[in-house]
Amino acid sequence: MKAVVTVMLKPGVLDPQGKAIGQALQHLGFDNVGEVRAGKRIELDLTETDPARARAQAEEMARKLLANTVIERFEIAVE
Amino acid sequence: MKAVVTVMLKPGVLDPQGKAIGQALQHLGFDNVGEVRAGKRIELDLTETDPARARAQAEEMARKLLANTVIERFEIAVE
Amino acid sequence: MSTVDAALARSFGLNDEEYARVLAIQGRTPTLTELGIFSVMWSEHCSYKSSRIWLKELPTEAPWVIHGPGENAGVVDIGDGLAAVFKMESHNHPSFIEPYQGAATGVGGILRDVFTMGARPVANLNALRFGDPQHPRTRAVVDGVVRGIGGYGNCVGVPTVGGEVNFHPAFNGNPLVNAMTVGIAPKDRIFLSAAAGVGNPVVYVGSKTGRDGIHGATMASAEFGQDSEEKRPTVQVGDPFTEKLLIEACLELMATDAIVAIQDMGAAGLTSSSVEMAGKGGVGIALDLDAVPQREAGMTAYEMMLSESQERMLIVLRPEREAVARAIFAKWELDFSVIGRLTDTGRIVVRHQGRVEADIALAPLAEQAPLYRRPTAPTPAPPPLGAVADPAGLGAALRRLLACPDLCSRAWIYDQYDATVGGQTVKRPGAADAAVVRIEGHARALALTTDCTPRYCAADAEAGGAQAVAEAWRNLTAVGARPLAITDNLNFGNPEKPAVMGQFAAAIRGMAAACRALDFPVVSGNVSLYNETEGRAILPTPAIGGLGVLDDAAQAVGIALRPGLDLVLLGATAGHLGQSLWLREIAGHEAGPPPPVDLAAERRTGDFVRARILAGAVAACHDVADGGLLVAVAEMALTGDVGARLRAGPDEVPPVAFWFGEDQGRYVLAVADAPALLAAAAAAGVPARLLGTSGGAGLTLPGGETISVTELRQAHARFLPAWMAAGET
Amino acid sequence: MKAGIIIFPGINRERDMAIALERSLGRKPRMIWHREEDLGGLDLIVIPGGFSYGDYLRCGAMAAHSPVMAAVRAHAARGGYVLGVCNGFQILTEAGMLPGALLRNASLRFLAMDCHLRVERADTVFTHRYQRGQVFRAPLAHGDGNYFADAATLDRLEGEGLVALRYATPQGESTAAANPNGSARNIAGILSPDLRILGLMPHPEDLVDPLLGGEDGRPLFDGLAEARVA
Ligand SMILES: Nc1ncnc2c1ncn2[C@@H]1O[C@H](COP(=O)(O)OP(=O)(O)O)[C@@H](O)[C@H]1O
Ligand SMILES: [Mg+2]
Repeated sequence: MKAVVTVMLKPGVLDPQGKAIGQALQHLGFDNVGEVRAGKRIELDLTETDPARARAQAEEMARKLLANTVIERFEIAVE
Repeated sequence: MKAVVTVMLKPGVLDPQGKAIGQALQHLGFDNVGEVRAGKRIELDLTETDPARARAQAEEMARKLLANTVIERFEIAVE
Repeated sequence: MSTVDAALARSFGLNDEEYARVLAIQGRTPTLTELGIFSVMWSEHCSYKSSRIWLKELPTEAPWVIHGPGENAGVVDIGDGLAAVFKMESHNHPSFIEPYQGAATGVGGILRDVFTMGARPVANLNALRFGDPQHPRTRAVVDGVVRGIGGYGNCVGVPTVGGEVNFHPAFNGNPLVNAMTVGIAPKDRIFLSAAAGVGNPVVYVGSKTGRDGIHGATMASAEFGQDSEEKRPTVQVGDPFTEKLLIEACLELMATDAIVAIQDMGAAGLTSSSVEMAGKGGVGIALDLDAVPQREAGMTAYEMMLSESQERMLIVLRPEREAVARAIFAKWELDFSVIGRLTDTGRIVVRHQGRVEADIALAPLAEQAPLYRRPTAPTPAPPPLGAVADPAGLGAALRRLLACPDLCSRAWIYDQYDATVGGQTVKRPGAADAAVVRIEGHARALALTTDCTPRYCAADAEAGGAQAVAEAWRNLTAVGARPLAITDNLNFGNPEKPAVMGQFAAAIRGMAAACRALDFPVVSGNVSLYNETEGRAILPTPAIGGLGVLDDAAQAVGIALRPGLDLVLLGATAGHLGQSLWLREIAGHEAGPPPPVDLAAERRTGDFVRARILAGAVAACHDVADGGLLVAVAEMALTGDVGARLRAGPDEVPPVAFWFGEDQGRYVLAVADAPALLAAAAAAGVPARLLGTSGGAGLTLPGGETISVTELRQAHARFLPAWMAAGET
Repeated sequence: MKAGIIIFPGINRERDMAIALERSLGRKPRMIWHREEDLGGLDLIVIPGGFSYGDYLRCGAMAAHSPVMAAVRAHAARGGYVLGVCNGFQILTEAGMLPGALLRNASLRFLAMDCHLRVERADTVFTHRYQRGQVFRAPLAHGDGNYFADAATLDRLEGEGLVALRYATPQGESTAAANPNGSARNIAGILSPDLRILGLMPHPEDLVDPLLGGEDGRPLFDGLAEARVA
């Protein structure tokens, strides 16, 4: 199975990268852009075939390593 | 509307980040992890209300700035 | 499978005559893999077919040279039983396509050339030429290249200590990224690439092989079906973390007696490394590609042989040491695989999935490689520069010159490079004419610089070639170092154009003369041709990387002025304004001949300056280069954060020519005892002139105008951050 | 005092640190490969700078989960000293041994330059050779040195006096202009509640030799040399 872990900064944590992208887009003339947030997407190939178990494993990986919960939150999707 | 741009390395392009994450997961004892790919997720708040137009705008932004199309490909989702 | 014929060969870059030679050597139609091997080995990049004839004219020997050109890097004896190993290499084209990765992998490649010889890399430098700042693409190229160099060098933990940057419209479509690495090894522990010992295992270590950077010609061949998108030759992505592990693992292995020969996989990866190792050793080599660590499924022999995946090395081991070597690479978590053996056949035989994919005799592959004496045409000498009016006066011109892209502060760039990692950097970027890096555990230090003035070379390639070598020698001398040797990176346009080949030959002539006069041989280098876009060539740029040594790092001097000193100019000033930055930036034209280089005077003045520095009589020293004398003094004032009061120049030289002329072979020294210096200079036959005295918070020009150091700093610091910020936000 | 330096794959300032420690402590530190688990007999454990595991996921994240970190925790629990510099600081926060996190520099660029640090507390084993309020210079070299913690954590750090070092002007003012990377409240280094763990971004170990530009970093190591071992 494939699990996708999306990691974004928590609300309240300053996101300089998102801000810089927003400014650069404005500069390029995209003036209908509001807030921009930048995060990470990690795709995992798992040998697990059961979706629930795959999700649980990905969640454990995210909690242990892929996200730093002091500053980040994560979401899991299993495909 | 919100547009989400997902940027991943093109197939065949070395992904040192994904490789290192995969190895780290193995070290943590997650031995059912195969390939790992790392990419970016960029969330854009757009003032546009028409989904098709929002998508077109996000696509232009991705092509012009958000993705480096020499080595990366991108996908757009509009919510 | 596409048909191998002359047309396919052409698309691989082999002309019909070269292909005919392939047929004769093979005695049959080559396989696709064989054609690939011939085409890369006979490419300009690997065979130096247009440049080899001329490179022979460069002097390469001196008593302190241990290995000159021909090895992965040059090796010189620096005393204390140590050797310095160094080389410079270009990554111009990749850096234009993908600035970050192009520059990053350029740094990675040159590092491997150095540690493959057993040296721990201790310093990186980079010589960069960018297009016009007004050109729409320049900013992104600068941003990506600087980030890429920093991203790789900072991560591997090798300090980036110096370099140079120019801007010129001739580089709009073709920037130059020349990276230099310097390493240190015990002089009796240098590792070479000549393979030996029939039966010895050939080992692949490092990263896995992917389809990175495979010959673009593949795309044109009909071989790939619908999935050609998937197999498209890809940009190489650098992995500095793996490189760092590779450095440590190789150095650990080199401390044992396991290695017979070792070679990095650079351009043309497995092909050039295996062919060169076996060829140099006069043995044969048999490779089994099934054993090659692969990143992607379904790779063909052709792809594996031509892949330019980064962070890989090829090693011939003593068979009884295989286990020792394997354990070291396991510790560093790097791939390690025996992919072949040395044979006594004198051939390279490549097997894949039970089939022989290539079988080529090595001797003719090397000996019958094409070699061209391409036609040359001289570039007409520029007419002498007539009288030029001074539209600005000294003060205004100084302010504008210090602020211009070619002279402004480079801090925005080098502040992104870790210059101190290693804990040995005595003179960081901006502090001295050459970077000074002490050798761990020794008093001894290396002095390092890169130099070239492309606009001089464009006006007169011979004078420009000599000037580049002389300036490198001068920059080393200005810190008190004994110049030992150079590496070069010859960046030119299309060699098939006689005018370009004429520039190339002339630049070599000039370089050779300077190397000889200054006892400053070439020990390594790189040639980068075809630097053109839309038929327009870059400015000829023979970049020089110079290396010198100081017996005691404590003797190094920098350019920072201190108060209460006399400023003395050494070397003759005729007031040469041709091709000067003043002429371009203030008078508004690029014209005239470049300043001539008087090699005998260069040597006399430099040897004198070095002796004074080593005698402890010099507080600061700066060579006079781009922008001329007043710019040199202003740079000393800026670095030391102290002003100076200057006296008028000689009556026979007009003030702008005296203060902004770019006459060569000159230094400004700050000393406590000017009379002693002037007397010694007179005795040595070195022209010397008292310029003024340091002190105060401003620079007082001969006419009486005072510009505060603060104002000079604002002018000097502004351009790069402001220009880059304008693109960011 | 017996010191050891932990080497994770990708660490690159271990030699700088060893030089600085040897200069002050008079003996070579033990170099500890990350697979070792016995840190017995050491008084001070240093995690130096570099790019452990390439810092490819988050700086310090992968090293923080390495087995040797359990031994570092045990060492700290026993009352041993721990110094984390740059990547070492990032590893300590990722491991939860110090609070907060280090985000990308506000400029989004790697920065390598000298900064000035104001000593906020001079009664710790790391800083007692400086005076409170003293300013010293140190090189920094990082892409992710922007110290972040939520307001409550910051208030607690301040309230308990656990901010060790702040970015400041040479005159000692902690202004925005003196803050190179956007760190919250100009924080450059923090302490654990028992004052035995110090994490900081800049590199005092690269300024312990007049020939290399000064000895501003030396008091930190001299101070450690004098420390009484628990
Ligand atoms: N690309 C670069 N990388 C690192 N340092 C650089 C680079 N370009 C310039 N520098 C440093 O900036 C300082 C000033 O550069 P430059 O004006 O070109 O020196 P010079 O006049 O001696 O040739 C030198 O210390 C040089 O090494
Ligand atoms: Mg110079």
